[in-house]
Amino acid sequence: MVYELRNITKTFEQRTVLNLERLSVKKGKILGLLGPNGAGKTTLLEIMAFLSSPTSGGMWFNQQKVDFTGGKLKDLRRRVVLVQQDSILFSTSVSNNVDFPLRIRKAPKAKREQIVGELLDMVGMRDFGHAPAHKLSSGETQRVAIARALACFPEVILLDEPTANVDVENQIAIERIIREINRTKGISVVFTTHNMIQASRLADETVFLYEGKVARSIYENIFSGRIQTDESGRQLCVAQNGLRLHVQHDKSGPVRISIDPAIVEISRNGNEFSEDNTFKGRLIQLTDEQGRVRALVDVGVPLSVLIPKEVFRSLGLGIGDDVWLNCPAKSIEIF
Amino acid sequence: MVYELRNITKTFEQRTVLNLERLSVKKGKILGLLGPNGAGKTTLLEIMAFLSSPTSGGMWFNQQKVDFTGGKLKDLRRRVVLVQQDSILFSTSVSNNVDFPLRIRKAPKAKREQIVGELLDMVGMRDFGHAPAHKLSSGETQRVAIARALACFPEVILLDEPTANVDVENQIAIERIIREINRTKGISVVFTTHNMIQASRLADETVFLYEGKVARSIYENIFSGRIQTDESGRQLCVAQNGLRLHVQHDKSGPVRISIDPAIVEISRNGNEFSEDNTFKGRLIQLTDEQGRVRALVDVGVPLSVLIPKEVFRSLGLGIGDDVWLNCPAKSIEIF
Amino acid sequence: TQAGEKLLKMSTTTSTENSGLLNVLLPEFDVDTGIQVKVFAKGTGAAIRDGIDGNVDVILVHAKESEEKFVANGYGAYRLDVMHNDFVIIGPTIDPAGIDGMRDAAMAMRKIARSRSVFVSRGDDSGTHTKEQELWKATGMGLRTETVEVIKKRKKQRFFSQHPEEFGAQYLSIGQGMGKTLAYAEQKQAYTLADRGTYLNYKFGRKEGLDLKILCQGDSKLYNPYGIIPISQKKHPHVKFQWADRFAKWLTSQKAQSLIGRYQIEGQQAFFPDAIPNAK
Amino acid sequence: MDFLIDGLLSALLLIWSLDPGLIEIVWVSLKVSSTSTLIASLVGVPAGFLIAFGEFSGKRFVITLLNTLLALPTVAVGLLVYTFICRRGIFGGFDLLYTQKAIIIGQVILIIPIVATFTISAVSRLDDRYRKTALTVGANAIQTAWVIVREVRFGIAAAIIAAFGRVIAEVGISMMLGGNAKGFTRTMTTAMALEYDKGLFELSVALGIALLAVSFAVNVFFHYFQGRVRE
Amino acid sequence: MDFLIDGLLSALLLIWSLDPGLIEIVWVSLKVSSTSTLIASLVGVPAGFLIAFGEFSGKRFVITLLNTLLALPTVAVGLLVYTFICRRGIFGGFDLLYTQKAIIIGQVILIIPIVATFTISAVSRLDDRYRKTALTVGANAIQTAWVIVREVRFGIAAAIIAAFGRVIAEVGISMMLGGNAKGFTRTMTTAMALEYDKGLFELSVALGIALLAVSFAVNVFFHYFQGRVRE
Ligand SMILES: Nc1ncnc2c1ncn2[C@@H]1O[C@H](COP(=O)(O)OP(=O)(O)OP(=O)(O)O)[C@@H](O)[C@H]1O
Ligand SMILES: Nc1ncnc2c1ncn2[C@@H]1O[C@H](COP(=O)(O)OP(=O)(O)OP(=O)(O)O)[C@@H](O)[C@H]1O
Ligand SMILES: [Mg+2]
Ligand SMILES: [Mg+2]
Repeated sequence: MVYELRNITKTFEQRTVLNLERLSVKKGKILGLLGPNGAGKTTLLEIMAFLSSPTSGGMWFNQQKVDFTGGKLKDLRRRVVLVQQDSILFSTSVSNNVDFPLRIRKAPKAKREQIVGELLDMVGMRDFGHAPAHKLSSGETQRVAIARALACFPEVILLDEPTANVDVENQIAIERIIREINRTKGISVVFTTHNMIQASRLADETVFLYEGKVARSIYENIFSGRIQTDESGRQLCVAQNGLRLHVQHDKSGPVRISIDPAIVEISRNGNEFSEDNTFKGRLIQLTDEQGRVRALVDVGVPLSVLIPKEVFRSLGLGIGDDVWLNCPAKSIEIF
Repeated sequence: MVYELRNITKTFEQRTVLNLERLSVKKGKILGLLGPNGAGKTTLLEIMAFLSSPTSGGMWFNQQKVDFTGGKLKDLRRRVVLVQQDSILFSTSVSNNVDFPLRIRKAPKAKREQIVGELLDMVGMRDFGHAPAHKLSSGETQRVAIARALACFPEVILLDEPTANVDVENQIAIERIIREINRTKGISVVFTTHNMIQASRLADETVFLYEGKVARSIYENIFSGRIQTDESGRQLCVAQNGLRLHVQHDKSGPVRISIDPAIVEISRNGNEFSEDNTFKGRLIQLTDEQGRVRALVDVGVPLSVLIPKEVFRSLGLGIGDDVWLNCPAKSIEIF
Repeated sequence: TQAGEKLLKMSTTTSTENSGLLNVLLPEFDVDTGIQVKVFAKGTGAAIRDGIDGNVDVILVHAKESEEKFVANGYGAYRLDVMHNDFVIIGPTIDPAGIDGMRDAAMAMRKIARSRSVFVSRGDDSGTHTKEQELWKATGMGLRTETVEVIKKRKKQRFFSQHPEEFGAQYLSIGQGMGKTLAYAEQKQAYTLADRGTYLNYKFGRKEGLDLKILCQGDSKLYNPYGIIPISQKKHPHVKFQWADRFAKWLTSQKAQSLIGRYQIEGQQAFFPDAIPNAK
Repeated sequence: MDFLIDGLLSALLLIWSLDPGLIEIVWVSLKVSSTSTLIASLVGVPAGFLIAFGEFSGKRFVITLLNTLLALPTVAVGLLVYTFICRRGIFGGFDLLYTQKAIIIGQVILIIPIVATFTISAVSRLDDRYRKTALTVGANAIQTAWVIVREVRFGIAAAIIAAFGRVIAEVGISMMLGGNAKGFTRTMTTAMALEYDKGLFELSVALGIALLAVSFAVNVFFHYFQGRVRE
Repeated sequence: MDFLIDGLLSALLLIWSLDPGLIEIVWVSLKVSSTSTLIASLVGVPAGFLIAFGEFSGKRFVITLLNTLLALPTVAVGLLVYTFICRRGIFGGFDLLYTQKAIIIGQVILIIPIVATFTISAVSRLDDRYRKTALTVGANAIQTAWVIVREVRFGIAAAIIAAFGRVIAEVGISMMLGGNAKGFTRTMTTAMALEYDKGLFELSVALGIALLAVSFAVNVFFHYFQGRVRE
């Protein structure tokens, strides 16, 4: 384990935004962090980068307990690097930015030049070597920031939404770089993303963060809504997007729900299903996902369904087809 | 036409980053702007928001020529609002931020409060009304910035990567909001994105920007590479990701190429195709796209193919299947 | 400063330095003895204070009473009369108090006070201010005393200044040097007491001469004697008494005294030698 | 050493006895300094904005000039103003010389460069997106300036505090243009200079301590006020 | 009016004829002011950093105190230093009074608060991500500080320029601690004060103009230097 976190909390002015009972990152692996806005992803990464200290709890880095008050943080920081969400570059040239970690590590000059060149090539920014870094476009900035982080040759690299502003070609390139440094150099990686598919493509393990906690739930089919009681006295969750789901839960008022795509049932016609929580929609996307097929069904909102490959074959579903979905009670999680 | 741009250029210290022969935005429509990092999207939006002036060329707003030197920009700015890529909020409370456009438009107090509440609800940030805006997470910031822009009740709204840092639920919500204000209030929308699918889902028209120019090419299957001559003396483009394509072009050295997904041919076996530019791959995703199906094929890198629905049916392709792709010379664009 | 160079430190009053006399005397002294004199010009009080604190080797000031106290308290080794110049009462040409041509300074001051004319006082405990207060005393008018309380050596002490009660708001105490007092009096077209040297500089040394004139002069009460005091080595062992002593003796020598007597400001004799009164 | 302690004790005595002379000069000092700080801020802050955001040739020259004027000696300001308001000057008729107004005029000239320079430095370091955001949501020039002032309020406050500190501690201009007339234009600093000249160092120190106490009080008030504005 | 023009002409004459007296006092002024600015910067900038980034109780108090010290009157500084270095003072044996060193000591005390305050104001307005970025890529405390200095160099330059302007234009400390001894501690400002006292306004104005010219030259040099560093 590179990281072991126990009961880590972080409180900003009375509001606890992070409250992790337990979280660990395996050495040499890639961990994906998913979670809605404000879930505490950035806060967590800053703690893991030793840039801010938790309000309470303990963190172990390579089995060593981290002393956030002590002066040893500097040595730890040299082994871990964070690429921030809105990265900033120092107001000097692009190459100086990438050179900075090398310079402070006293690498020999000739080697530095070579490495800087290679790294800029890697992120497709070699032509910009002499450009003033603080005037780049957002995506360019993000890519240079990644090159700069790689120049640290760290044990762990933490990436906060690394491809958010990056163009398609470089999204692919950056994913490849992440995979490569992980495989060839054994660098452990933690990254955050809102792209579920990216996470499952890249990560060895995925953790879903919700309101500062690791949630059992899956980061899919999430809706805000409120629980009401319908005419017949049953509990009904009306999502903001119009979806109406019958639920069984003692909460009421505003909630968030998630629908587990692996439990949702899909069929060519609705007769098979009870009337409850059954929706008609159109199959708009199919994605191959190691042994399963992810089907995206537009039922007014896009709903994601995971289907074992054999089942999918047997259903004989084609893109654009009309289908029926049923969300059984146990597929619905309220939090 | 809300906007007509002719020969607009923008030069930063000798480098021309924008050079548009012609571009227009239709009234009441949604225009999607695609393009790699540094293409000039942000630069263009700032000009359209009257925040920076072009180095040369003319822009017409509602048939009126815009005088970028004059004092009339203020009135124009009141009719157009830009949500920046990394939006900033004023360092006051979240509601004050959303209230700001209303206050300077001298809306009555009671009405202001009501509108602020509604808009915060819309972006799911009502609970944060009293929170200090400059301490929000990136996604939260972006959503408040959109609410603040909507409070301007503009004729045109310009959105620079509006969903880049936003979580999945709110991505959907924001897309819905954009569609809604466009449909119900007739607000014209221009937005940038790197997400081709988002663009085609949302936009009435899509423009692809490349190196400051409107490119004929499509923002798909883009690779950087370099043109070499192979053993047999033919021109070969070796992409950075390993793809090798035969091309006919007088350029040499580093280039970018795009492969038009509508021209790429797909088949169940490779016999049909000539040996040139034929690749074997696995069908990993299918997406329904108004009359066509987009197939994503992993040939080492993901390649996108657009197939008319009837053709697709006749091929009987299923997700996870092995397929062959052929990229004819005319599908390859070098730029 | 180079090694072996002989440097003597002297504090004196601003008016002495401003008169330009030292520019004549000091180079001669250097020629005669090889001793250079470094001059610090300031208010009389501050100059004496420099002596008390042992910051300088010798002081040249014009406040006889304080000087004698200074010597009596052991700070000064001795005091020698060097020279005097004199004070003049000046005022606006229209002379509202009608003192033009008077000789008796006390009478003139009395008339100024009685006529409720504006009078500008330096009010800074300088020699000039001390002299002004002496003159007020000599008028025999009812005086108003202003007191400040200060803690000195952990004891409360009082300091006084006096001027005729009758003046009221017409008496302006400005607490500044002679030059500024002249400028102030000109602006207000007021009477004031000035030393002749500064007056001459302001009246004739500038393109636009001072718009005030001498109305009363020549009374022996208006004499302004300068004394030179080497600092005592008993209080301050580090002072260069030997050189200071030589300087004091030199200043009162025939040569220096005649230099003083010959010195002129704008064509008029400004100082009168006192050690050898008839030196020419 | 001695007279520092004596000075401190004298200061306590003065303050304790609410010496009317002291109260008067404190009042004159405060009145004059606040007025000149206020006027200089009303001129200097907008001027700083115009320079920072203006795009005109010679901008760098103007900034260098302002920086140069940070070295404006009080004697020079005094003489300059003197020329215009002395009896023979153009504005001699207004009888301004040796009044509090004269001090204020001089002090305003002295500190406008301070306020303007630090306003420029605060404002031009601010992320340009604040300006652009304000403009795009429809703010006019003044509203935009106000948004920016809010964002850099600590920098501008620092500029104003520095300017106030400069004038309340300033002696040359007060002396030359005010004339140090007791009961009219005597300020804490001119009184200090006077007592120093008299050799009454204890009293001078006492006044210095009183001055710092007053300045401290003003700053505490200002900080409290800033704190409130922040919310 | 007249003596302003006369002053200007005299200034040109003085400068043109390279008057050795003028050159000497300009040299003394420059030497003393640059030295004290340098020392104050070496102390004040790091102090500003420590205060801005330090997390200690009483931080607000320290800042308020520094703001108060912006109002430090020169007479008070003069007297304070005098106490220690006069013959009877603790450091009397070093014979510092009435030397250039004495002026420097006083001036350093005067401007440290200026440098520190404006460093704090510049540094604390900087986006915290610069600090975090430097730390995460492995910079130690000093390297991080250096990164921040680079980012706010214009703010710090403004602080230093203001401090330099303050001391080169300052007269009280130079007069009290230097003694205005011709050829030793006479500076441009004390010379101005002297000529003014003599009623030689033209000469005083001439010196004032010379002072501004010198300060302008220093600023131009500084700007040029900044411009080069920027690249
Ligand atoms: N300095 C701060 N003071 C107060 N609240 C803060 C501060 N920093 C973050 N927060 C709050 O803590 C919560 C978690 O923030 P964080 O930046 O970790 O979220 P995130 O998961 O990274 O979100 P996003 O996906 O939008 O980047 C948010 O609700 C945010 O408003
Ligand atoms: N102020 C500036 N000075 C110099 N170059 C600039 C400046 N602003 C932008 N550029 C350059 O102009 C080009 C276009 O920038 P722009 O921000 O418009 O790109 P973009 O299309 O928005 O890219 P992204 O997808 O990364 O946001 C970039 O290469 C950028 O480096
Ligand atoms: Mg985040
Ligand atoms: Mg952009």
